[in-house]
Amino acid sequence: MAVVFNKTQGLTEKEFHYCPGCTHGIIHRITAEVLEELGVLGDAIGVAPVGCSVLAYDYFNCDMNEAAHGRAPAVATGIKRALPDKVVFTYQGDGDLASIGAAEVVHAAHRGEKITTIFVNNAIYGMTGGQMAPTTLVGQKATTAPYGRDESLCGQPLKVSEMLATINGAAFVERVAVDTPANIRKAKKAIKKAFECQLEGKGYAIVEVLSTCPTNWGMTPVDAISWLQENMMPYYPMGNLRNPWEVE
Amino acid sequence: MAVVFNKTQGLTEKEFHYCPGCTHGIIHRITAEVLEELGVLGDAIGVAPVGCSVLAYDYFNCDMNEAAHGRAPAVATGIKRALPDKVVFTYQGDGDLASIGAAEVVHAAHRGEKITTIFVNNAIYGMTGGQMAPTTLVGQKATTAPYGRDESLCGQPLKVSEMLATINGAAFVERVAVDTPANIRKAKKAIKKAFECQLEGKGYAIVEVLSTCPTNWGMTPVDAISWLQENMMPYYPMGNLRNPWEVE
Amino acid sequence: MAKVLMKGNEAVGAAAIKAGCKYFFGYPITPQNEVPEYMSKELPKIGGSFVQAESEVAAINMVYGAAGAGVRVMTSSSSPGIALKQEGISYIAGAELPCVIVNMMRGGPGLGSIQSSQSDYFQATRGGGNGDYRTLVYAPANVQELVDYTMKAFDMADYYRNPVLVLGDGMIGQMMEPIEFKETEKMDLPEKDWATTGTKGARKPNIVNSLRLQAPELEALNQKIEAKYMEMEEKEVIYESYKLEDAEIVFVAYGTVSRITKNAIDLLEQEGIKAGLIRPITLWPFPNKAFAEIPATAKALMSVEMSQGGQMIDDVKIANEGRLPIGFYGRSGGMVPAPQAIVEAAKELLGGVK
Amino acid sequence: MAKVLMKGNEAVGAAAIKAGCKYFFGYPITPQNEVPEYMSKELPKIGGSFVQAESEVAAINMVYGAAGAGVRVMTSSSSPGIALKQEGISYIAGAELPCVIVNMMRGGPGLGSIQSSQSDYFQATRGGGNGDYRTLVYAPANVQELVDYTMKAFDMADYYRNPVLVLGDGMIGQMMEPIEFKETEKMDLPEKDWATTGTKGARKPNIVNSLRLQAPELEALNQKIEAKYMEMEEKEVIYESYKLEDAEIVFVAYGTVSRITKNAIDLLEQEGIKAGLIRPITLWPFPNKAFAEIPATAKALMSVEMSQGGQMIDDVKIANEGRLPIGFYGRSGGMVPAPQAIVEAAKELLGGVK
Amino acid sequence: MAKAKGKVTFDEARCKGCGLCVTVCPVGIIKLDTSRINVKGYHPATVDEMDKCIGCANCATMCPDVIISVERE
Amino acid sequence: MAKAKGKVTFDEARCKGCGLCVTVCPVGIIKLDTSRINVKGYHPATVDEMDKCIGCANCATMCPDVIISVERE
Amino acid sequence: MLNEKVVCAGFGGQGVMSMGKLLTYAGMIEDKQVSWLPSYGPEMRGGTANCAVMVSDTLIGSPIIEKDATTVIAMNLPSLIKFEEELVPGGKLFINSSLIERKAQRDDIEVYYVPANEIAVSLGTGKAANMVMLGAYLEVTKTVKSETVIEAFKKVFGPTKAHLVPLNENALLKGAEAVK
Amino acid sequence: MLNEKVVCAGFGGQGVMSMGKLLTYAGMIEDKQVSWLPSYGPEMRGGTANCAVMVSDTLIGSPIIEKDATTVIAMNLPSLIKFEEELVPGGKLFINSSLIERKAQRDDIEVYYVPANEIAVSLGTGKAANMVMLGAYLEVTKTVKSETVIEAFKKVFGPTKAHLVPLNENALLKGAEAVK
Ligand SMILES: Cc1ncc(C[n+]2csc(CCOP(=O)(O)OP(=O)(O)O)c2C)c(N)n1
Ligand SMILES: Cc1ncc(C[n+]2csc(CCOP(=O)(O)OP(=O)(O)O)c2C)c(N)n1
Ligand code: SF4
Ligand code: SF4
Ligand code: SF4
Ligand code: SF4
Ligand code: SF4
Ligand code: SF4
Ligand SMILES: [Mg+2]
Ligand SMILES: [Mg+2]
Repeated sequence: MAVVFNKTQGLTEKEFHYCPGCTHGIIHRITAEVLEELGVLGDAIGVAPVGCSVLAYDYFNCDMNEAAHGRAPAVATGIKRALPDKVVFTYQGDGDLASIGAAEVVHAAHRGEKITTIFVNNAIYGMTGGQMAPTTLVGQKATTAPYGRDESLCGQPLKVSEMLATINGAAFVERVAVDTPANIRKAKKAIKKAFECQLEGKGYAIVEVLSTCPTNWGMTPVDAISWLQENMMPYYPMGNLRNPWEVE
Repeated sequence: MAVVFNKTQGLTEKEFHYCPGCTHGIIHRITAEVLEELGVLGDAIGVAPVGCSVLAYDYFNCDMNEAAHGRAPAVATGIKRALPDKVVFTYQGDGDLASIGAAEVVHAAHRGEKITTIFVNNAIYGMTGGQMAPTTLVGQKATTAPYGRDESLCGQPLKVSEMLATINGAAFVERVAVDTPANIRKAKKAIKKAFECQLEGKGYAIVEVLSTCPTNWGMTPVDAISWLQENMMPYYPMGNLRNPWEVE
Repeated sequence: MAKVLMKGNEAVGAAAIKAGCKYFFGYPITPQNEVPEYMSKELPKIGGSFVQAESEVAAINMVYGAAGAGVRVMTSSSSPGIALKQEGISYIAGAELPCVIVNMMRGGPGLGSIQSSQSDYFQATRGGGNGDYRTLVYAPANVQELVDYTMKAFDMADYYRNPVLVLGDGMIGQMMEPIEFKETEKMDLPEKDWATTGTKGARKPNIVNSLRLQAPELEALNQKIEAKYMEMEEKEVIYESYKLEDAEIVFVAYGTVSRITKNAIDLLEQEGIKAGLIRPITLWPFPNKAFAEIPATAKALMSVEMSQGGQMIDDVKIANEGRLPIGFYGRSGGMVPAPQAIVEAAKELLGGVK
Repeated sequence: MAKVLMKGNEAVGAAAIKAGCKYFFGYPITPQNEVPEYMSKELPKIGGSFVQAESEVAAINMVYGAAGAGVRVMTSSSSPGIALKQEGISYIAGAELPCVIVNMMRGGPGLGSIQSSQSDYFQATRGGGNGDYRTLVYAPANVQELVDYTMKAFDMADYYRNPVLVLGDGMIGQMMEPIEFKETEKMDLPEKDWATTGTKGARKPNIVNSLRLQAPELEALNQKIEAKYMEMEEKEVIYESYKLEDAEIVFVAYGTVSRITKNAIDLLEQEGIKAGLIRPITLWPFPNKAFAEIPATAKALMSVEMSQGGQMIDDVKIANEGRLPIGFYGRSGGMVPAPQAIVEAAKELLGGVK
Repeated sequence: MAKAKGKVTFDEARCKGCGLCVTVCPVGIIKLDTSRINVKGYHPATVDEMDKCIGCANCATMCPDVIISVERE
Repeated sequence: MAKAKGKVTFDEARCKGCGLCVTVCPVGIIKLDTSRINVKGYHPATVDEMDKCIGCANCATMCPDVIISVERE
Repeated sequence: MLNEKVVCAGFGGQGVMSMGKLLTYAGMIEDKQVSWLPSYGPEMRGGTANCAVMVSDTLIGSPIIEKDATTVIAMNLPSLIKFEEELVPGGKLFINSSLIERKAQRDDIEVYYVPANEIAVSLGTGKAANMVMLGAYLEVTKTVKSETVIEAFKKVFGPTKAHLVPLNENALLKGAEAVK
Repeated sequence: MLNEKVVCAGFGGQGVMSMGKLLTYAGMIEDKQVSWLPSYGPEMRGGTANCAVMVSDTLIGSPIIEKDATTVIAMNLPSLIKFEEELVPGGKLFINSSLIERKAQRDDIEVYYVPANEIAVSLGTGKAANMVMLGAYLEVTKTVKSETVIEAFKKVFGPTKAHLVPLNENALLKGAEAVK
């Protein structure tokens, strides 16, 4: 029998602290596999956010920085400018990237910073206990939207990928989901391209990953996947929004 | 003889401190005229930025707040939430709005905050002496881009209106210029619509005004207008990008 | 009114609403999340407005806007979030706007931990923002005081047109205690005729602003606000003393640590050692005058803080004016001093000075 | 090397480059714009990188990233911009990263003015960020010192793995004086084996981080960094004294104000009044020991600052330990004290204590 | 067409019993073993009829805790 | 068609001599008066042949300092 | 003189927090000095939960329990291991023997074994195990009356949970019986 | 003993800043203690500019001039009005009489009227008015040698401006002659 699936060298031996069924784990794995497959683990420097994935620095088997909340793209910029030959990536949640860190991600894209961002959109603030995120759906309840997100007060959820895709320095923008094995494989391909974009010096690359937070959504992991499919995926369409190779 | 043009009541008697030929003055005037024409001067509360127009609070003949650099949309949010019946607007430069204040403007738009923004894009930091702005054109010299803006290091200029137009809460988005009397009249119409958008509670409204900075561009006012036409207008196309009435 | 059992963080919200605050702008951060959560639930019911800002920076600037519009407004956060608000707080002080800011401190520096700490004393009392400004700082030691001083903070903010800080920590934010919303006397407060509420064509425009391009004008502003600070130093100092009479050792501690220190004092008493406490309730203005009450029996002072090396100890040194030796006992990073450890530290200090 | 005439702000940049700094992240703000402008011109020539960040917040976090990557890196700003960097500075201290931060102070609070001021003393010496951390703070009084201490700052930052602040003001940033780039001794500095430069598969991953979820671990971190601060207090204090022998009045002043105070001392001398000066060059650690040198002839101390009411005066009080009466003379908001005014203030104080 | 033959191994002590693997197995052979609780306090995932496994690795692809290895003939 | 007759008035003391009005006058009658310097230190804009003015208000629309008033018959 | 310092500890979901809250609330109703302090763990998921409850006739100093618990209620094994040592000599330890097989290690304390889950299941729902334990605790310590706890329950949970009152009364009763 | 405190003031564009810089630079070349401090106005446009230059044999304390200028060079009327009163008794006031019609008000100072713009225009460009004034100043005060100023000019402006050296030499000379 041949091994067809084994844990990647891109991850350390540490057990994830995530809740049962939390898709952060899947996204960690595919990102780590990409780093391993591209042979860049020894050159990779990751930036962890503040959010449930704050401990990502313990899980990725490469050099890691833990950034202030929302500032991972700025931290990554500092690293990449200092070490332009290294492979620099940020891993960020939707509170981190789309809310407090909106300016930093817009400007990393604007400068065409040669870094890669894995953007985990789970439509909620996981770590702090389920507060509303810019990506929380209209009507979705959150601890700071106890009556459900009210469009007239909070607007409609922010489509980060669409927004960033208007910026020329954002060479690669794609939205994926990790709801099924097939989509997980697609997500991994997108992440690989996002790193190749960096390796080829094309500019900023970001992959938005539609993700679940069973705990704060108040659902079983399995129900959370269905909720993702039925509610998030229609609002946040999957697909590539920018691609440096098509243009050529 | 009938008076066909007289100074609006929307402006105070204070002389502008702007450099000769600086288009901030034109934009002040048309904004003030709109406030007067809509009969909302007594209900208007403006928010001045940090930038050459920091003293806007001395010029508009209505209640004014002076915000921290980049935070005018947040300040305006605070005012509008406290006094929802008032007419709240921000007046901001491109350093203020597009650079340090990127998160605040994105999120005012995202929440669909019922405020109006006059965004003066002069492709430079005027007040501090001509540093590069996110809107500075590729190749354009600035005191912090002494060799001209280098796309490979700083990316291409940010198209703020296009970016904000991806956000549903941004009900009205239009880019105008103040290079000719005809365009100035168009700009005024756009500004009027942007306030009507607020008065009708449609959401966030922003008008990007292509503007000059003769002093820091190192040109006469007349040459600056030509430079605006020849260099900025091709990169930043004029036109409406979002309009709440069309949709209906 | 009857007593109710409430979590500190929720009690802050309830007290604010009781004090007439209908506007709250905040951003989530542990251990104060129940404040915004409570406000998001309650404010819509009373026609107020809760906005989860995109960041702490935005939140404090929304506060600036709402305060400028003349309403009672509050924000809350915890240590790193308060660090981000420093520029905004400086602006609010400079523009002479009233508002209430709550900091439920956690361990630092940086991201630190989410456990209780008192390591933002400097930030609170000296201001991490730029310029010569101060904020009145209340340091409640229990949930009832948290309620009382939150309510008082709104009056003081309006009276002085200055931001007022309520400085708690994770422990007081998270704990439940019975509280009562006392009917307080209405303070005679000046009208907010400076607020930007629209001229209605009936008056000259109001301007909310901290810019003074001409240095002499800025100096004049500084003199004006300094006069307020001097008035606060004169009138607003609040402190408690505990078993100060014939104390051999006098502790200085504030907030939750003062409670633990009281336990230590009782333990020392059991061992026959007389110990007392000065508890600053206003951290700024600091109760220098309390130190005049220290009895001649006192041989030493000891600052007890949840801080590495101490921060309030600077104010203790200033107030002490070189009279008594000063010791320090502290734990940091979210560790909480145990009464027994304070007892040991006190005995060691006394041993050294005896 | 020959002397050159340089503006303070440009000299900072030149000194940094001389010290091996090839990375600068900043954001424009008067009166320090010549620093980023100089760096934008010079760094590309030496294969370094200048980034005009989108904000001060981004700039300090870029510094965090570059410092974590093991390179020498600097940022500069002025008062409100430095206020915005407080969270980032706290993170840098917590993650034990070396970097140099320049503050050319201007008048506050809020937007204030763009004229010289010293009203960020508290922010610099106590930290406006959260948690128990300190930054070494150099306060040069002329452009040559600005150069020397900027260069030294890089060594100290690397040695202690801690941010180092160079605290100037608009005046020193804007003025030109002759300077010399002295060849300094190379300090023996530890290797940056903690930096995140890519493992190359040859070592375990390095982690740059200030989070310690478990309170005991965070306390351990705090103890570790406190040990560094104690070492700094021991070894890094720098100050100058001027005409201290048999002084009746001892001024305490730093930075540009110390120069003006020296003029005042000379004027007083002409009037037959003996005055001296303690000039802290490191503001933190503060030169407490300098106060031991104060002669018995001294009748009073006077803190002279560009600040409303004084900030350094707190440290003067602590250092003085109640021995001498302490006076204050200050101007604020961009106003600069005149020598003659200092003279008058000194005479008045002496009159009062005689 | 003869189906491929596969084999899966769970690092059971690290299983969090989330059940995601259960839903994606095309042959429906994965169950949460409600009769047992692992050291983490969860009912671990388990396979009874391993011979039905086709080694598609769907389960491993979906497992957030990366505790499944898959082999195939 | 008889052209409209207009009249412009400059608040001369506030003129900054930027010349923008000069460029937009359709009948080309505005000049900067280089023979004079106003209190602000600039050569102020001026019109010699006022009768040619058509009162189109282009100049006033363009003037950044809002110092031009226009009348028309 | 009453000076109870109680640790309630267990898995998240076992209702240890509300057990503590009800005790605290009841203390308040009976005009005693009370405080309730949760352990709010690091911003992470899962694990155990506990709270410290003070019920006292005199003013409460520190709300923290540090080696001076008068009572520990351990709903699961990790809690027992962690908190047994927090008891003062003579303190009371309540062990949920349904889930904890181990015995207490100390002999200077009073130990009560209560098969709380079993009793609760016998009442219809395992969820009432916390109330069973509370009943046992009250029977031994008489800190507050069990009627007051029911009053507190009504106040805290309101009319929507009124139908659960009989169940909870029963649970308190059965818990009390288990240690009689 | 040399202790010059010079204010150079005028419109932006009149070259008062570089006049001050050249004097400062020349002082440095001659191994004197020097400093140069610009007024950097509020973040606003236009208006007047000035700088304070110190050239001294001893260490310079404050780089600021406050009522203790030894010399004021006023290139325009506002500057004259503002800075005349900054002079110490016996101080020297250089007035650009091409643009300033007013006379000095004080009689306890030495006043020199130099038609700097006219002289400069006669040399081919009004832009050299600042160098004419500097020449006059040096002739009177001998603070530094005019050759050193030319040396400084070469160092500061480099080879690209080398063609302007003769013009500037001439301007210094003519300025000197105007006050001889
Ligand atoms: C300056 C600052 N503000 C707020 C916080 C508190 N905080 C920690 S994580 C977080 C939100 C995380 O949400 P998200 O980015 O969506 O990540 P998730 O946990 O959902 O993966 C917040 C607000 C902080 N640590 N620092
Ligand atoms: C926090 C902070 N950072 C920086 C500054 C300095 N500053 C003042 S205005 C300005 C830029 C203004 O440029 P822009 O917004 O484009 O306005 P303009 O002057 O071009 O109209 C900057 C960076 C400041 N005052 N506060
Ligand atoms: S709280 Fe949500 S995002 Fe965080 S670990 Fe749990 S499930 Fe995942
Ligand atoms: S600097 Fe530029 S933007 Fe500012 S007033 Fe002058 S011309 Fe206008
Ligand atoms: S490998 Fe495929 S068939 Fe086998 S257990 Fe996993 S999902 Fe089922
Ligand atoms: S997906 Fe993984 S963690 Fe979840 S039940 Fe299956 S094996 Fe266990
Ligand atoms: S109104 Fe028209 S025609 Fe008359 S001066 Fe102005 S631009 Fe010329
Ligand atoms: S546009 Fe206005 S300011 Fe400019 S020259 Fe004409 S009148 Fe004068
Ligand atoms: Mg999230
Ligand atoms: Mg601009």
